[in-house]
Order: sequence, then structure tokens, then C-alpha cells
Amino acid sequence: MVLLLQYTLLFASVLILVALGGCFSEHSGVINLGLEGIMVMGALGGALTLKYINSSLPSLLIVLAVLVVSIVCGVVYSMLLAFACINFKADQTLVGTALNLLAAAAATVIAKTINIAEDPNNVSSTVQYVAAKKALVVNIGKFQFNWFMLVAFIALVCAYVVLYKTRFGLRLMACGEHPQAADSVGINVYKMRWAGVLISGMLAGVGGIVYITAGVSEWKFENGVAGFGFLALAVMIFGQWKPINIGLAALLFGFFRALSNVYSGFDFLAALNIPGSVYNMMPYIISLIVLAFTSANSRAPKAEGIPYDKGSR
Amino acid sequence: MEETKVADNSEYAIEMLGITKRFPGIIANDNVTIQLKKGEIHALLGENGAGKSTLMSVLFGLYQAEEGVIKKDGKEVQINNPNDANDLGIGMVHQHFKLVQCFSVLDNIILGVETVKNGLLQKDVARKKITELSEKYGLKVDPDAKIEDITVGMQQRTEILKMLYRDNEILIFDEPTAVLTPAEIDELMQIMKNLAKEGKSILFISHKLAEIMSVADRCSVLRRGKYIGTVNISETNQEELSRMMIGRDVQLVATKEDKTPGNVILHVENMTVPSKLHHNNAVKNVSFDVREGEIVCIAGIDGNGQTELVYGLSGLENITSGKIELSGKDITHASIRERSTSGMSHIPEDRHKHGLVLDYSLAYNLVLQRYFEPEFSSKAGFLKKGEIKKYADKLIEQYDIRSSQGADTISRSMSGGNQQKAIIAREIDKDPNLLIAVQPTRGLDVGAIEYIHRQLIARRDEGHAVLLVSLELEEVMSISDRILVMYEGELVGEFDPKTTTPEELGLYMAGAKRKEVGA
Amino acid sequence: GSKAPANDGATAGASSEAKADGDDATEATADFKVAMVTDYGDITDQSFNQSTYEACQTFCNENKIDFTYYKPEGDSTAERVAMIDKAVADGYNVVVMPGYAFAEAITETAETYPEVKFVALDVSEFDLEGETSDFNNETYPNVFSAVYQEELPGYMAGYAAVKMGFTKLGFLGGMAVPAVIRYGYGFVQGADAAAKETGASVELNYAYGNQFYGDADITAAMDTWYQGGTEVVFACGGGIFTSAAEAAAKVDGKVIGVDVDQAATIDGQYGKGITVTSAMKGLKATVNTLLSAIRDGQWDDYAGKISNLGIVSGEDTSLNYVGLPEDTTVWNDTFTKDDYLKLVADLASGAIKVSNDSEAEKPSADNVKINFQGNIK
Amino acid sequence: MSAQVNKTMAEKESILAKPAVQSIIASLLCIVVGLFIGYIALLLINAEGATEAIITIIKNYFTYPSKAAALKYCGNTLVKAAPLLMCALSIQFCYQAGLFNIGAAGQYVAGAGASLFCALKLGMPWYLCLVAALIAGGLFGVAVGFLKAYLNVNEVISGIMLNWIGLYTVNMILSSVKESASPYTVSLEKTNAAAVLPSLGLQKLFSNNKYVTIAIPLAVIIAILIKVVLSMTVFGYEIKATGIAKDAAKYSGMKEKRNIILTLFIGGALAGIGAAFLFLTGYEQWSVTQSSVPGMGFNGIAATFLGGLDPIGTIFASYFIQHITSGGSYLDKNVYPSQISDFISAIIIYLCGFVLFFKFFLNSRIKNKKNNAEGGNK
Ligand SMILES: Nc1ncnc2c1ncn2[C@@H]1O[C@H](COP(=O)(O)OP(=O)(O)OP(=O)(O)O)[C@@H](O)[C@H]1O
Ligand SMILES: Nc1ncnc2c1ncn2[C@@H]1O[C@H](COP(=O)(O)OP(=O)(O)OP(=O)(O)O)[C@@H](O)[C@H]1O
Ligand SMILES: [Mg+2]
Ligand SMILES: [Mg+2]
Repeated sequence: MVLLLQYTLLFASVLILVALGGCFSEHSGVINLGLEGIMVMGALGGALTLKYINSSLPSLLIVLAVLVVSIVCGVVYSMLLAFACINFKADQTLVGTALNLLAAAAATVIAKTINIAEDPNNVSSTVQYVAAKKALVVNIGKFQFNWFMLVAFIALVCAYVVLYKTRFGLRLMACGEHPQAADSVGINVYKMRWAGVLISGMLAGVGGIVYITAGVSEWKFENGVAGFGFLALAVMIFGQWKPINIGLAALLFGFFRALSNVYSGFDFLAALNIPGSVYNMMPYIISLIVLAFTSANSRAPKAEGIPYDKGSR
Repeated sequence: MEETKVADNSEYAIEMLGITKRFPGIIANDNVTIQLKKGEIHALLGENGAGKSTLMSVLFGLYQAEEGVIKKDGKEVQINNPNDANDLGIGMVHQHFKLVQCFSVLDNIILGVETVKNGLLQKDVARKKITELSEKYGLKVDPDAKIEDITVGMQQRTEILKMLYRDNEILIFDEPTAVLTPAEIDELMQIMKNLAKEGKSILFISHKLAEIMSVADRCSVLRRGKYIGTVNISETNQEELSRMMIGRDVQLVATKEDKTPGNVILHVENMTVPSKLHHNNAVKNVSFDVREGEIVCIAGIDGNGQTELVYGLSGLENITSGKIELSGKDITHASIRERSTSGMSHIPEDRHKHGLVLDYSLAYNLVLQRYFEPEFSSKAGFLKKGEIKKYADKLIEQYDIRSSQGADTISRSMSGGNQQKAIIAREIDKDPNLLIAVQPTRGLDVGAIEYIHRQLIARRDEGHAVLLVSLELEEVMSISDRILVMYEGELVGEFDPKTTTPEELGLYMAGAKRKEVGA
Repeated sequence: GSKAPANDGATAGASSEAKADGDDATEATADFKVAMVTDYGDITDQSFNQSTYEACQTFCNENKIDFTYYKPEGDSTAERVAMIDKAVADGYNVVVMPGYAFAEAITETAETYPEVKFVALDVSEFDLEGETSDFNNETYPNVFSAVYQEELPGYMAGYAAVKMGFTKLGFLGGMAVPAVIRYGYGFVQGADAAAKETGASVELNYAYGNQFYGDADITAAMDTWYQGGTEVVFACGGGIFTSAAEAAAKVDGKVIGVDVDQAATIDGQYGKGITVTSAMKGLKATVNTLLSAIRDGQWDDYAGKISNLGIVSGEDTSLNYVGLPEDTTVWNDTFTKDDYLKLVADLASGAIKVSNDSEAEKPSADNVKINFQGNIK
Repeated sequence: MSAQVNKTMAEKESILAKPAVQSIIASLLCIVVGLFIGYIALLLINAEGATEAIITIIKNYFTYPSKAAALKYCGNTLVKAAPLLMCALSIQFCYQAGLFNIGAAGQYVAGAGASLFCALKLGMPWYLCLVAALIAGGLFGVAVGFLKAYLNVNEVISGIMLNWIGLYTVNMILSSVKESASPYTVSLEKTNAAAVLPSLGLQKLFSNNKYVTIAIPLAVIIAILIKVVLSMTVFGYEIKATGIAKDAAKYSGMKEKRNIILTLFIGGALAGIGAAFLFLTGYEQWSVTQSSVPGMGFNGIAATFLGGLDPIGTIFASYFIQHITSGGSYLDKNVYPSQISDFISAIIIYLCGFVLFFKFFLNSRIKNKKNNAEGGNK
């Protein structure tokens, strides 16, 4: 039970962070299909920080350092998307896909190059961070609390406030809905879209490091993040581009993901003797069914996916 | 301090002197000069594509002119973006509203000039100011309503409030009346006069000469990017204005012969159509006929179910109950395609959304209703491109559709007027028994309107049925043979244009009076 | 399988210069170049690719022999053949291939390149010859293949675990490939035998991770096991031990390593004493032996043979290709080093028989309650 | 004389102004710049062998010294390019209808599952297996289309979900035809030789590469067919109209829901056939333990865009992408990670994003020149 809760929260944290990232990007009008790639780059930055940081430092410091580096990596990488899609009006789905492929390849190449530089015999793309990773968690009884759960929660609250209560949020959403309108009242659409994409880079970058530290103390970058970025997109759409709904959707998805791993701990589930594949399919089937019932009224930001051109009307 | 002194010296609020603006391949404004006096309503008149919107966009900072200077209160200014314009007190209601559909009225008004405290929006402060403004100028709005839920008129009021909220002194209205109902137009005219009285200077673009005559103090005319001249309204008339604008005489009122209607072509019985947006019926239990050789007009204020009525007739929306017959054939449950092939043509209300595949060539768009016919496609399912081209060239010639590359022009790049001509050519050349035309002249200049009216009347004269849906009373009165007034989804009156007056129609349109109508 | 060919064929073909001098062994030494082709995984899979790679590299560095490795574009015979062709084209004449998946690639290339020496690991005669196999432990004249009896170290580990007093065990396989299956089947048999001896009621969770690396999903499953009472998990497959160790460390659970003595690796990272033992097989030793033999002109002793490598000696365990690490295993009163040595002796003498059915993806036992969970992912 | 010059200049410009020519130039530019960036990456990792490495990638099968081997491996590259082309066409076809078919990966999986199941379990001949793949892929497409048309489910999301569902389902189904001692499905050639796609003597052209089958010419023919369908038929007219202007399509009486579903059926079928084109050659066996969706479908996105969203261009783009991917496996792995060729193709795809801008830039330059020239004449 505790485990189910723990892993539900852990998976949900990843999904919340990344889905919120997608949410900011799309509210600014840019579809970010490259979340998966950004996650990988954020994860790489965070993992390398964990690897090199002095693990005897106070854990708060370690958590902060990891956060900062993941954010920087995610943000820098997402600039590739912003640059191509905002300034050069590139097809957003294409660039997003390219970023996913690129991140997987680049992260592996970078990790390998670093490893080889350290030890010519180590051509692996694995980054280990056993010692420093311990700083990320606190055991509360049987429950293993992860600081990133708190980060995700804070991100959720902040996202809500920023989108609905601040000037920035209002302007950002205007750019995703009707950029011409935003432009006509003196809002710099390009700037706002850059902001949206960079925020998505920041959140997805953090999501990446949370994902790879959620269960293990080393990561092999050839494996990427195994489709979590796409799952987060589903969460975002399921959550109707609204932070609170995204939070709930992430919990639902996280729950089923966790259940598929820990079901053997529940006697009645174990007794059902359902093949493992079915549990594995469950999160996808459930989300498909739920989407089928909820999508009729779903409304994406109107201008998302359409490059903004000052000249056109 | 010094600025105000200079300002006091100048007679003009804004002067645009020798403005030239080029787009690739076209000079949209060629050395244009207009001067806006303080406290006046200055009309700007010109054909479609004459360069009015462009000129206003230059003033509002959306475009930068290649040549020419802009002076505010006699002092030269640089306007590089809407922020500069706003700082100079220039505001604009755009031809196509620039409102965020899913935002509230309030959010739209404050967008760009939000009041914040500690980074958080202070909406209450804004709400107070908006309420004050709307009371002062008689602009009724609900600040918390979403734009997508309110009428076009309300949206326009929101746009005006946007300018007032920014304390703008110079107000630009780009074709504000094209989308309004007669009552709303009257209201707007009144508001504009009030604003002018308050000392605001107004630039007003319209194709409707009557409006200009009734509200403007002076009028400047553009033709093909060139400045033609400025006249005082008190010293001119509609004929002179249209001559200035087009360069020839225009027949402003359509003339037609009397004709006795023949057999019933369209028979509608107790039709009810649901509304997409709201959870009720937009058209309630409506019955009427349209006969050969008559133009029946559905009049009414926008949003009273006309759109849904046409959707129901054309099959774009399934009707909940009732019966539709076309030339005696029951088409109640027929598909859109079946209706079309059974002799129904439909000039849609929204030409960009429904009327055209904007990224297709003109030729492809001209066969949009007929591409599947043996004339244009082989049995194996191949398009006969040669035939399509030939047919397109014929229509382009016959209906005088102007475009840069003939049949190969991408429709998106054509002017609104010519896009509309293409649709009309396509729908009329199908030789339909019934032609449904929804606001076919919206946003077009008088030359184009004259042309379209002639086409509709020609259909009628050839003995076919025409159902016209229009919001413009003038149009309704001048070309219809029979008028049906629609109010809140019901037909509330039937009139003969020869024996009724716009005033009487207005009463029915506003729901003040009603009588039984039936087929 | 066919009989190994005459001496000269194997060595002479390696280089045209060497031909003249015929069987001069030292001359031939300078002329061989070693290439390894990886299986589906990379050489960093913390499993057989990596062990093989490291063994080759160490040997070649020490002997100043050209060595490189090739990684096929994808997971198919065609692509493995492409790399073998490339290696030969690049002048490599000893090709080392870890993994049963190479069987078909060997069938396709062995006869094409009679002068090249193929060293295969884990490729069984059945893999090579299919249903028609005569099981005479012979194969193409220029191929040597070593197949390990993984069921033996698996058996030892299972036996040891129960004897040590653990009653709630877990088996976490990587992917269900033959070697992993054999380890697992042996593990079950060993536990079963020990349970029978001690009379303890033993439970065993059995699952495959479906990948050779750990991640949050697998750690979650391992947490479920450990927190549900599992005391020791045999983490059998590449880097998958990371998930088991991660979960074990939280509740003071134990782990059994695989392939090599993983005590240092796992304990070093996750805490002292987590690894109770490792089920080892001598991949590195085999590679070393074979390459040395080639260097020393003794390839003919191996050419054309398929060796089932397991227990060679009941007395001197250092000669065996499989076993438990004697230095790092956490011996206790109920299972001492001597108990282990006796077990080896019994296995060697045939007193204990272990079945090696690599089709036993879902094993069963009499005295152990197996809770089979299939693929976790 | 000056008229002469003017004429050739005008001709040159008009060639440059042709969209097809621009697409080709743009794609080539992407490739060149992509390779250059890849080269820089190689230089950073190890400057010494970088030049040789980049040449190796470009040479691909030409790195084999013998012509026979080179031909054989040219065959291998083609064998893998064929399914890639099919996936690319799948994505492209749907893209024309305004649908982003990221589910091609799952439709590919479905096609693989169906064709292998029919071949190995049911012992069907190759043409029936091909049909089965077509139907299975098509049905996965239809699922996406149905959800989109009737329930407004975003096709990207349902596609992604179905990719995973497809993977697990196919793993389960194919478990019944896997080798007893490995996670791979049994050998196609040995189990049911009749299910192997016929070669019609093609393999002779490629040093008897047994994987070279009619799949390769078929894929090219299908690409041409798609081109014809899209640009010359009523169906293509409707599909594209539905894609760019859904409401206008509905207005003109096209059945836009039917078109969406039909489009995705065809898209799915193309991807499904693509899988059959690979798995029915025996080139690859399905591993029933794979836990990630094969990348073929995603790589198709790349090929489509590099091909300038044109079926004919996509033929060449698919080949090229496969060419450098295969080339990457010949790199010296002791020095360079093999992922460097993935890196290069990813960069090239990224650069494809700038194609639109490039064309715009080119066109406005041409226009400006024209204007200037006209101005000068006056
Ligand atoms: N963004 C643009 N790019 C290129 N050409 C443009 C652009 N905007 C306007 N034009 C051209 O400039 C000319 C003037 O257009 P403008 O919109 O100012 O006309 P208008 O007088 O407002 O017409 P309407 O009555 O139809 O609104 C048109 O011929 C049009 O082709
Ligand atoms: N991006 C553009 N490029 C070139 N020309 C444009 C562009 N946008 C608009 N135009 C031109 O600007 C003119 C007016 O455009 P506008 O959008 O006002 O059309 P409209 O409102 O549909 O027309 P109308 O005012 O006749 O109803 C047209 O001639 C059109 O061809
Ligand atoms: Mg205009
Ligand atoms: Mg207009």
C-alpha cells in the first residue's frame, strides 16, 4: 500500500513536471513534441551533477544543484526548438521529433565521451550516482519521500498561479490563442513564445532527472526515458491544458503505472493471475478509454502549432 | 510642457503625410496624405484592396511605411509598434476583431495594460474602471462573460472599451459595421458621435455610403493605393462619393421587373434545428416556401437562428424535427452532397471557413461542388485536369474574377471581393433550382455589391428560386420579393417589400411585434 | 558436426606471408588480429558482451595484438553477418562472438571464411544445427563454441541461499534468453533440494525484467518483493542488479550476483554485505584460454569443438568454469565453505544431477512454492 | 547580346523558382550541413580519425573492398530502406489530410505481428501474409481515425497509446511462434518458405543477397502510386481538401469523417505492409521480449520531411537515411560511438525544419531581383 502510494507519487511527479512543461509551451502556441528529448538532456545534466558533486554536502544543497543544472540543460536544449519554430517558423511536430532523436543520440555520445575520457576502457553510456542520490530521498517510516515530489507539487501550484493570476500568464495564453490580438496590444509574441518554450524546457529537464533517479542509482543513456515524454503529453491533453486537471490526470496515470509494477504485493490482484503484459498495457488502455470519453469537448490552445508571422493576418 | 504648447497650436490631431507602403509586388499606399482634425469623425473610403487597412495599420504601428511622416498634434512621431501608438493615444478597432475567444471581456480589455501588484493581476481595479467607462459611453457589456459566448455587437463594444480603457484620444474603426445588425449600427453611430463630442478624434472606415453620410464630418477617398481627395460630408452626396471611389457611376439601388412566382421549389415544414453553442434549439418549428422566380429574404438581427436555419437546409447540421422538400423531393435526411446534386446551391456565410479551400488553386475551388461529376473526373477516379482548367477559365472570364495568375492562383492570395465572386460563379454555374445566399455582400465595396445583386436578380429572372439571408435592411428592401423576419429562432412576420417600411421591419426584428407565418 | 581439419588449414590462411613458413607457431602469432562482434547489447551491458570485450581487450593489450569490436546496426542475423564480413574484410582473422543469437550468423559465414577462426560463446550445438543435430560436440572445423552449464552455478546459489537460512527468495531474470533461463532453472532446483533437506517452507518470487538494466518500474517491483518479505534476490542479467540492490538496500535485503563475482561492485555502491554470493561462469577464462591457444599455436585442440563448460574437478575448484566465489560469499554456520566444496564434489561426481532444460522459462519445484510473475515490463 | 544574357538569367531564375527544384536544393543543403555538424562532433571526440570516420559513414557499403560484398550490403541497405519508405509514406499520406500519424510505429508493429503470425502459425503464403499485415496495420489506423472523427481524440495521443498497446499485444501473440530457447520468432525460411517474399531473380543483382526481394521495387511502385493518388485523383483531391480545410470539405459534401478514417486506414496499411516488407524477407526475427516500440515508424517522420513531403522525394530520402545509418555501423567503435550516425540523421531532420524558411528566403530574393530588373527596364 505504502509502495503503491510512493510510486504513484513518484511517477505522478515526473508526469506533472513534464506535462506542465508541455502545457506552458502549448499555451504560448508552440507544440512541444520534443519533451522526451528535453527530459533526456535534463537527466544527463542532473546525473552528471550527482556524479561529480561531493556527496557529503548537505542534501538540500545537492538537491538544489541538481535542480539548477537540470533546468539549465533543459532550457538550453529547448532553445533549439524555440529558435527553429518561433524564429524560423519550422514545423513544430518535425522539430520536436528531431529533438527526441537528437537527444537520445547526443546524450549517449556525450556520456560515452566523458566516460572514455575518464577511463579509456569504459565505453559505456552509463552515469552512476549512487552516493549523491541518497540526498534526494528521506525515509518517513516505510514511505520513501523524494524531494522532487515536493518540487512537482510546488511547480503545480506555481503553474496555476502564473497562468491564471499573473500578467505573464494572461499574455502567454493570449499568444497561444490569438497571437495577432496579443501583438495588436503591444505584446511581443515571439518573446512570449520563447518564454513558453523555455519554461517547458525547464520543467521537462527537471522531469528527466526525476525520472531517472526515481528508482535506480545509475542510468544508461542509450535507453532514453522510454516514452515518458509522450505519456506526459497524453496527461497534458487529458488534463485539458489546465494545471489542476493535469495534476489529477498525472495521479491517475501514475497510479496505474505504479500498480503495474507492484500488483504482486496485493494478494487479491496476484490471485487473479492476469498476465504481466496486461498490467503493462493498462495505463495506455485506460488513458485511451478515458480520452475517448473526455475529448469531445477538449479544446487545445487555438493557435498552437501555427507559426506566428507578424505580416500575415 | 512644451509638447502641450505645440499641441495647442495644431489644428490636426493626426497627420499622415505622403505615406508610401509597399508589399512584394504591390504598392498598397502610394503617397497618401490624410489629416484628422481634433474632435472630428473622418471617414476613409475605398474599394476592396484600396489600401485603407494598410494605411491604418501604418498609423497603428503594425506596419512601417517606407516613405512619409506621421505627425501627432503637429509634431513628427515615430510609430514602430502598437505600444508606440498606444503611448500616443492611438487605438484601433480592427476589421477582424482581435479578441481572445476563451478570455473574458475583462481579460481582453486589460490585456497588454494590466495592473499588477506583487506580480499578481488586480482585476478588481480594472473592473471598476470598465464599469465606469461602460456607463459613461453607454457601452453595455458583462465584464466576466467569455468572448465566445457573446454577440458580435458585444464583441465590438469590448473592442471599443479596449481603446477607451487605454485612454486613447485617436480612435480608428476599420469597417466596424460590416458585422453589425441595423440596430447595433445605429447604436454604434450614436456612440461614435458621443465620443467625438467628448473630444476624441475618429477615423472611420466603411463601404457603406449611408453610414458615412450620417456620421462623418469629412471623408477621404483612396483608389488603388492612391489618394483621391477629401470632401466635407455636408457638401457631397453618395453618388459623388462612389464616383470618387470607383472612378465611374454606380447604380446604388438594384432595379428589377415584376414577376409572378411559379411552383414551390423549397418547402420547409416545422423545422427545428439544435444550436451548436448553446443547449437549446436555435431554429424552432419553422415553416415556409420558396417558389420559382422569387427572391425570398430572411431578415433579422444576427444571432436569431439564421445561421442554423441555413445549416439545417444545407445539411451542415442535422435537424431535430420537421421536413424539407426540394422540388417535391424529400431531402430531410439527405446528405450535403445529395442536396447539392438535387439542385441546391449555397453561398456560405463564412467564405474563408466554408466557402473555399484557401490553399487550393482557383481552378480547384471552382469545381469544389462538381469535381466528382463525369465532366471532371474519369470513371477510374482520376481528375481531368485539362477539363477543370478549361472550365475555370470559362468561369473566370464569364464572371470577371480577377487574380494574379488566373486559374492557378492560390485562392488565399485573392482579395475578399474576388474570392466571393469565385464562390458565386461556382454556385450559380451549377444552375441550381434553389440558390441560398447568406450575406453574400458582406464587407464588399459598392461595385462588387452591385455586381452580386445583379447576379441574384438574374437567377430570379430566369425563373429559379433564391433564398437570401441578410442582415442589411437596405439590401433586403431593394432586392427581395418577399421578406420573412426571424426572431429568436422563429419566423415572426412575412412582408412584401413594396408595402412595408424599414421601420416596421425593425419592430418585428426586435421582437416588439409578431404575426403568424406559415407555408 | 564434422571433424576438425588438418593443422595447416587453420593457421596458414591467416596471412599470405605466413603460408610459406607453414606451422611455425611464433610466426603465426604476430599475424593474428582479433575482432569481437557484439550481440544485441553493447559492450557495456554489464553482462556477457562486456565480460567478453574486457577479456579480449586485456589479452590483446598484453600481447600487443590488434583488437577491435563491431556492433551490428540492429538485432538480426543479416546485420551480424554484415559485421563478420566487415571484420574479415578489415583483415581480422579471429572473430569472437558472445551470445546464442550468433548461431545462424556462424552457419552463414563459417564455410565462406575457412581461414578465419571463430570463437563463439553460449552458442550450443542445437542452436547451430537445429533439430538435425547429432550432439557429438563437433561443428564447423574453424569454429569453437563454449556453452556454459549455467544451471550449475544457479543450483549452487539456490542451494546456498536456502541453506544459509533464507526462506523467501526471488529470481529476477533479465530477458528470458537461454543462459538466463538455465541460471533460473538451476536456482530453483538448488533451492528445492535444500528445502527438501532442511524441511523449511521456502517461497520463491520469479520474474523477468524484460531488459538488462534497472529502472524505476523494476525497482518498484523489487520494493514490493523485499517489503513483502523477500530476503534475497538472485539478480540475473546485466545491469538489472541495480534495481534489486536499490530495493534491497532500503530494507537490509540481500542480493545474489551473476556471471562474475559482483560483491565488490554491488557492495561498493549499495552497502557492505548486500551481496551474499554470486553465481559465476568463466567467460573471461574461456576467452583467455582460447586466445592464448591461438597465440601458442594450439588452436587445433579447440577447432571444430563445442565445449560444455561446467565442473571439471571436484577437488580443485579453481579449474572449474562455474562456481561461487569462495572469498566473498558470506558463509555462515548453516552453510560453510566446506558445505560448498562438498556440493561441488557431489555435482562433479554426478551424485547430484541438475537438469538444464533451457525451455523451462517457467520452472516448477516440489518443495518450493514458486510465485511466477512473468515479465515485469 | 544583353537580351541573350537576360534570357539565360531568367531561365536560371525560373528553374530556381520551381518548387520541386527548391525542395531538392533545400534537402541537399540539410544533408550537407548535417554531415558537416556531424564532422565537427567527430572532430571534438577525436580529431585524428574524424575525416576517415565521416567518409566511412558516407561510404557505407563501399567500405567493403570487394565489389561483390559491396553489392551484397547495398542490398541490405535497400532491404531496410523499403520498410522505412513505407512508414514515411504512411506518415506523409496522413499528413496530406492534416493528420500527424505518429501511430505509424504501432501500425508497423501490428503489421509485423499479423504477417509473422500468419506466416509462422497459420502457414499462409506470402501474399496472404502481406494482406494480413495490410489489414492489421490498417485497423490500427482505423482505431485512431475513429477516435479522431467521432470522439475528437487527438490523433497524436491515441497514436502513441496504440503504439504501446500494439507492442504488448504483438509480443503476446507472437510468443506462440517463438523459438523454444530464445525470445525470437522461429526462422521464417525454415518454418514456412512459402511465406518468404519472392525475389524474382533480384537477389542475383546483389551478389545473391537472399534478403533482396520484390519488397524493394514494390515499395518504390507504391510511392509512385501514392504520388499519383494524391495529385491526380478525386480521392487525393478530397483527402487534401479535408486536410487543409475540414469545414470547406464538409460544406462541399465530402464525408470528412469517412475520409479521416479512410486516410488513416491507408496510412496504417502502408506502415503494416512496410513491416511485412521487412519481416517476410527473413531479414529480422521478432523478439517477443522487446520493451520499446521499433523506431522505424518514427524514422519515417524524418524521411518524409527530408523528402520534401513528396512521395518521390521520400524514396530518395528514405534511402539516404538508411544509407548513413548503416554507414554508422562501420565506424571504428573503439574511437567513436555508433550513435554518431543517429546524431547526424537527427541533425539533418532538425535542419529540415528550416526548409520552409529557406524556400521563402529564396523566393523573396527571386521576387526582389525580378522587381529590380523590371524597375531597371522602365
Ligand atoms: N500583409 C500583406 N502582404 C502583402 N500584401 C498585402 C498585405 N496586406 C495588404 N496587402 C495588399 O495591399 C493592398 C491593400 O490592402 P488593404 O488591406 O489595405 O485594403 P483595404 O482597402 O483595407 O481593403 P478592404 O476593403 O478589402 O479591407 C491589397 O491589394 C493587398 O493585396
Ligand atoms: N498575407 C497576405 N498576403 C498578400 N495579400 C494579402 C494577405 N493578407 C491579405 N491580403 C490581401 O489584402 C486584401 C484585403 O484583405 P482582407 O483580409 O481585408 O480581406 P477580406 O476582409 O476578406 O476582404 P473584403 O474586405 O473584401 O471582405 C486582399 O486583397 C488580400 O488579397
Ligand atoms: Mg481592410
Ligand atoms: Mg476587408
